[in-house]
Amino acid sequence: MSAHQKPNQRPELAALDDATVAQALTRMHLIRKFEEAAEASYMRGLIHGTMHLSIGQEASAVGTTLPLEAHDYILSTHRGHGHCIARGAEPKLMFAEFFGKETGYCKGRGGSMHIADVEGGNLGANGIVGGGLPIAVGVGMSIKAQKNGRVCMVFFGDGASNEGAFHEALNMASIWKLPVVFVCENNKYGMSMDIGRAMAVPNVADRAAAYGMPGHCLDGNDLAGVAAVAAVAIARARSGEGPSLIECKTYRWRGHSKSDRNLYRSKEEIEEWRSQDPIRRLEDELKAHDRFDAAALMKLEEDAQRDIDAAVEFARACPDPDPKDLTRDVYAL
Amino acid sequence: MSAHQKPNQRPELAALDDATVAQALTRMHLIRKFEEAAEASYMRGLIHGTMHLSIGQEASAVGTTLPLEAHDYILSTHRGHGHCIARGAEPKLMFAEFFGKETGYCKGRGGSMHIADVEGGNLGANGIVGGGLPIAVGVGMSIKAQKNGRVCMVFFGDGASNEGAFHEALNMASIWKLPVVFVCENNKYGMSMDIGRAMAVPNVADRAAAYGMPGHCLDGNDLAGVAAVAAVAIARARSGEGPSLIECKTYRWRGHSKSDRNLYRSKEEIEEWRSQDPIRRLEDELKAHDRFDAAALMKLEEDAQRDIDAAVEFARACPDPDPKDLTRDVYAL
Amino acid sequence: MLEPATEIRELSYAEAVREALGQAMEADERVFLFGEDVGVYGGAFGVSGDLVHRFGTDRVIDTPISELGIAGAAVGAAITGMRPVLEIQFSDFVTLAMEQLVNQAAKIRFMFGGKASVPMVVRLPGGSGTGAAAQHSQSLEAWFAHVPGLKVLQPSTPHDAKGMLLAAIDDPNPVLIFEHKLLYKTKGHVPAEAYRVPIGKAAIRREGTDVTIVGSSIMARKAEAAAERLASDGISAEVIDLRSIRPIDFATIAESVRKTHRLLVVYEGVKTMGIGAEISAMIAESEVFDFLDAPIIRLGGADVPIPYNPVLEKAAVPQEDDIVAAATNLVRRGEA
Amino acid sequence: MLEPATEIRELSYAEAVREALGQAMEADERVFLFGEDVGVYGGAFGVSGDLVHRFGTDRVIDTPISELGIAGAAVGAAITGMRPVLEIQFSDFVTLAMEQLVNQAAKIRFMFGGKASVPMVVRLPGGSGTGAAAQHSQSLEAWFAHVPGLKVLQPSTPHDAKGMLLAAIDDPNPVLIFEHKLLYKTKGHVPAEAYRVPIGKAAIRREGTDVTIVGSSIMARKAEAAAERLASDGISAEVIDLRSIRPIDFATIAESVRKTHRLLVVYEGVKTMGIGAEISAMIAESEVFDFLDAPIIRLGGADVPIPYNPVLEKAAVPQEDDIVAAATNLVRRGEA
Ligand SMILES: Cc1ncc(C[n+]2csc(CCOP(=O)(O)OP(=O)(O)O)c2C)c(N)n1
Ligand SMILES: Cc1ncc(C[n+]2csc(CCOP(=O)(O)OP(=O)(O)O)c2C)c(N)n1
Ligand SMILES: [Mg+2]
Ligand SMILES: [Mg+2]
Repeated sequence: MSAHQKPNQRPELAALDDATVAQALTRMHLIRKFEEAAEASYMRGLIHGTMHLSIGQEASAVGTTLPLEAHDYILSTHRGHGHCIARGAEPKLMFAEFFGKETGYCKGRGGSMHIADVEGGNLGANGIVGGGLPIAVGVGMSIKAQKNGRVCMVFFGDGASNEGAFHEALNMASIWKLPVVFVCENNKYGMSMDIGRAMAVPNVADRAAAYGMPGHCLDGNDLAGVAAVAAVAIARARSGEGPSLIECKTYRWRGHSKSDRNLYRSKEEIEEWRSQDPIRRLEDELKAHDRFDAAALMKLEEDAQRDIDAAVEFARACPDPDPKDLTRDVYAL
Repeated sequence: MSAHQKPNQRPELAALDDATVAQALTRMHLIRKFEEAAEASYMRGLIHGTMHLSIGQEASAVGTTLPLEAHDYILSTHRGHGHCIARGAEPKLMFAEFFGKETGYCKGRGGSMHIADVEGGNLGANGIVGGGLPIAVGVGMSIKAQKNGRVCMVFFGDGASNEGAFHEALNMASIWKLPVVFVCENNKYGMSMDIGRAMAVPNVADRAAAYGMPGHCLDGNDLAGVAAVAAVAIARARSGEGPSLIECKTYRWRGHSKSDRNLYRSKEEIEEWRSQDPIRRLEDELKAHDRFDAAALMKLEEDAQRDIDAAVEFARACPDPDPKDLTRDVYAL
Repeated sequence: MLEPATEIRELSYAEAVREALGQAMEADERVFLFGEDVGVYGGAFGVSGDLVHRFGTDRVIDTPISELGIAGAAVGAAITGMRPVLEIQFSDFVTLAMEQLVNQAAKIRFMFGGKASVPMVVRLPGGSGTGAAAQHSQSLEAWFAHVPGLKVLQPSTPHDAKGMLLAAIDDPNPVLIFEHKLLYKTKGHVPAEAYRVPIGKAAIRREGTDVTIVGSSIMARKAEAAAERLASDGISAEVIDLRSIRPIDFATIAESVRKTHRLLVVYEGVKTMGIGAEISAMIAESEVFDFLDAPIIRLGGADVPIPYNPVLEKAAVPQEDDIVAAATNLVRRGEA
Repeated sequence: MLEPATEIRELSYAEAVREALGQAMEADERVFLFGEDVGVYGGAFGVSGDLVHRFGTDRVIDTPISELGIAGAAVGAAITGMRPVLEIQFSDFVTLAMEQLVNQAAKIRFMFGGKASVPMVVRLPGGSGTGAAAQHSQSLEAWFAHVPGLKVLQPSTPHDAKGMLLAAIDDPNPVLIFEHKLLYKTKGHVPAEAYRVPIGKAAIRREGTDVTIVGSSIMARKAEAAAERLASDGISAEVIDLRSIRPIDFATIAESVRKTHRLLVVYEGVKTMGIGAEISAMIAESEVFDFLDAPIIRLGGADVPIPYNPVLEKAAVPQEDDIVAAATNLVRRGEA
């Protein structure tokens, strides 16, 4: 019996072997530390634009992408750092992008809201709420035409589910049985708009029925639970049965962006959700089942912190773009 | 016991008194004759543009609007002649519009796809599929703000229900409990696209659940049945409980527009639906219950034909717009 | 602009817009404000501020993220007796609302033979300079200047931001107001009472004789600053703040060019097909053509999406130095 | 244009587009066509015709009525290795797809630092003259000429319709092709093989010395007819068919104006902020300015939504007579 099959564990957790869990936990730490460093960099004036932090949502980003294969695609959002790291991107190239450097993933042209790692299977964050949803349909059409067995996972928020793009995309993906997994990260708010004020059904997943596809409504702060459902949806997509809609209920600890004064939610609510920290929850469960001891867990976190610190240093030292290249890459030649 | 309460009638039919039934039947005839005359006028070269005929869909237009009050609003579609007549517009002014005359409802500027009778409560047909849906939300907001007790009924097709505008509009109407009735005339096709190919759920009404509103799926060729459900939805809207979605299953006997060669459907299918002629069905039921005799019914039809013939004559004789007025009414002053 | 002699107050551009909204809502119960996060959040740029507390959630309405839907809702409210003011959170998102603005709002009156009107206002924060990159920094106003049935404004001062918004709310037509994000914090004199600045009138910000510089939105401010520097180089520039790009105040520009014989147009939108093209073409096809002593120069945004990196971002749109250089070249041209 | 000497065949413009689509799909399995009713219906204007029978429903794909969605689908397919060709049934409906075309398709390559490309083609039937009124008759191409990252074409002959579509499908960038509905039935010589007409090159349709007439889309055809009439009045007009409005072939126009000293630009879109503004402005700011003997005249669509009534509809856009009159005025101006 190998470690991850120890008794009394939930099957969702037991399904993940130690190496997988360690990788997942590492990525969750990397996300958390990345966001914290991003925030600190902003305070220190290293970053010019705004940013949307995903602290508190790490289990959703990592859990959904965990069952993906290397050649699969993701499409991300304005709150996309987590997805990017979860998909395996290099934090140093992300920071370089964030600092607007020529070495960044997008050569400093895209910034926080547009980080893409096309080679790594991340077809890009998106500054337009819901903007990635119709694109996912086309990626699904490509996969189907090319019969390459891939899957496209597209992220969006609860707020995005009120965009017309959501409706059109889910409908098309469904009628054509495209290999797409729609992942709604429901963090309760679209900016200041409470989901209860923004839509008249309790769950975004309830809308799946309107497109004849499965809708899964999950505790988005439960890494193992998210991964288990994602695996089902990914398998369904890959086998040609069509798309699914997964809703991860989660919470962003920080404000929507730097301009947010949190006028629309209470301190208590924030505290309540902080107590459900997805990272601590996973660590506690692993300890409870004797899969990792405190020292091993500590080391994962420290390694992640070191990686992020190094990434920031790397990025700071990188060169800025040369203004004479202003119009480069507007067109492909 | 008055005539319309004769025994053995369905309650939906019994609920309509003779005057109401006669008016409804007259309007159905007017629609049918209007469309036939429109088609004939096109053949005779009197009409310059295209047109979308609603022959076969008369019960839906008349039934849904029957319970509306005089000050209520409708918003119509490219296939809108029926709604316009059902709402009580004058066929002669409609023909004048259709012939591009200065006396037309829109002074010849709008034509078939844009007939509006703002004073009569018809806020206009729309050349954009789904274009009226978001507008209905705003009309609902007006009604609510002005507390004038009105209702807005907005028509659209099965094809339109795949537009993002559908999603955004139904969601907003629902969260704000607006006095709107959404009427989908499902005639099985969006141009050549079979509804079964265009969406993955059997009924448009199934989508109502995604917005937390009632969805009614009806035989749209049954005047009395349509009117009964419309009355419920209108009452709900007027009382402040919010919007409803009504789906009238019906069929257009003619092609989508003049360019249609009917390559996407069979003769048999068309014949099958013609045999469910909503006008004959109502007439037969009225005769079966002794509410109108054949002569009375014949007279209603003949009167309608005479009105339409006179309307065409009137319109033909009207003056064209003066080209020097080309830019009039681009702006309100 | 004639201004009534009242208390001299300074407000920021954002405060001026808010004041106009408040005064319009106080004066006319048909007026309401809606858009994404305009309520308790106070607007993404803080423009609506406390209005929701003053007027309640029935008149300051947070909407779902549904740009097409909310634009259509404005149309529906307008044609049935209301005076909606819609905020599109960043002007870039108007790309989702084009159908309702262009096919419906702009055309309904005409298509209905004059039997309806669409008195709605859309406020659109636009422009670059905040490091928000290509999808949050565009200047798309030129598109709307191409659409008969719309009016399109670009106030550049707090004074005009207030007065033109009030005029727009009065106007029986759909009016789009592009507010530049970098202007929100700029300050200026704003009278307290509810005054109107007429739509379609440019403002001469500085008189001059050697060259006419027409600027729109924030570029009018930059042109003023540039003119100051040009003056010390001995060049007398007349600065016209366009303010309205549909309709365009051709008469004011033409009169100036008749005097200066030279025209420079400065705007932030992409140079190609930007508003400067229209102004240039209007002059080049008019009798003023014969007064021109030099080519008509346009300084517009580079033909590039707005880059994230701040150095590139600045390089992508005209700066004060560029205006000074272009005006100098234009004036010295004859002398070379 | 050099054309290989092949069999002289006449095809209609619609047939030429269809032939290009068929040849592209035969040559490259990454190419597919999709849009509303492009399958068994054969396209609203009959352009796709029998293609679905030749290539099957996996490569000629009917879509739901979801313009934003299908535009986004084109983007997604393009960035992952396909060569989608999307038909927007009437160009007016592109108002629903602006977000994907402008914020995504046009900017992805740049925003991603050159690490992706978006090789997609969008075909958009546009223009007035069919009695379809204000929401089905617009000429919106100028908007897209304002968007860096896009290319925008307006072929006016069957020959160019085929050759430019094939070139667009080869192009690694998003290319929009505006096809004028009234051109679909016009006939012309179309070589059978798969040839390319380069993007960004205008065509001189007729040489002349007195005035340069630049026309785009159907207006190039009308300008040719007008030039014929002008010739019999003793006026020698050079006619340039613009063909590509982003990029614009400035060199060809400039060279012509250097020779004729007079420029008339004719286009169907609304005059204000239409493509003629850009051409006028390009000339007016260049060294060619000094060669001009007369104002640059634009003949564009009236500033009005397209009316339904056929007489008004015609009056709303330039006609052959208007071109003759404008060119005559321009040439006679000096002589008056
Ligand atoms: C089309 C569009 N509308 C509005 C915005 C501004 N905006 C950015 S994020 C956001 C809230 C999005 O909410 P949600 O989809 O729930 O994602 P979250 O931010 O909660 O992750 C808004 C309104 C935008 N970027 N794009
Ligand atoms: C936005 C938009 N897309 C496409 C069209 C072209 N078009 C007009 S009607 C139609 C079919 C509409 O189908 P449906 O909504 O079912 O209405 P029906 O014609 O069946 O009454 C199409 C595709 C349009 N007018 N507007
Ligand atoms: Mg959210
Ligand atoms: Mg239909």
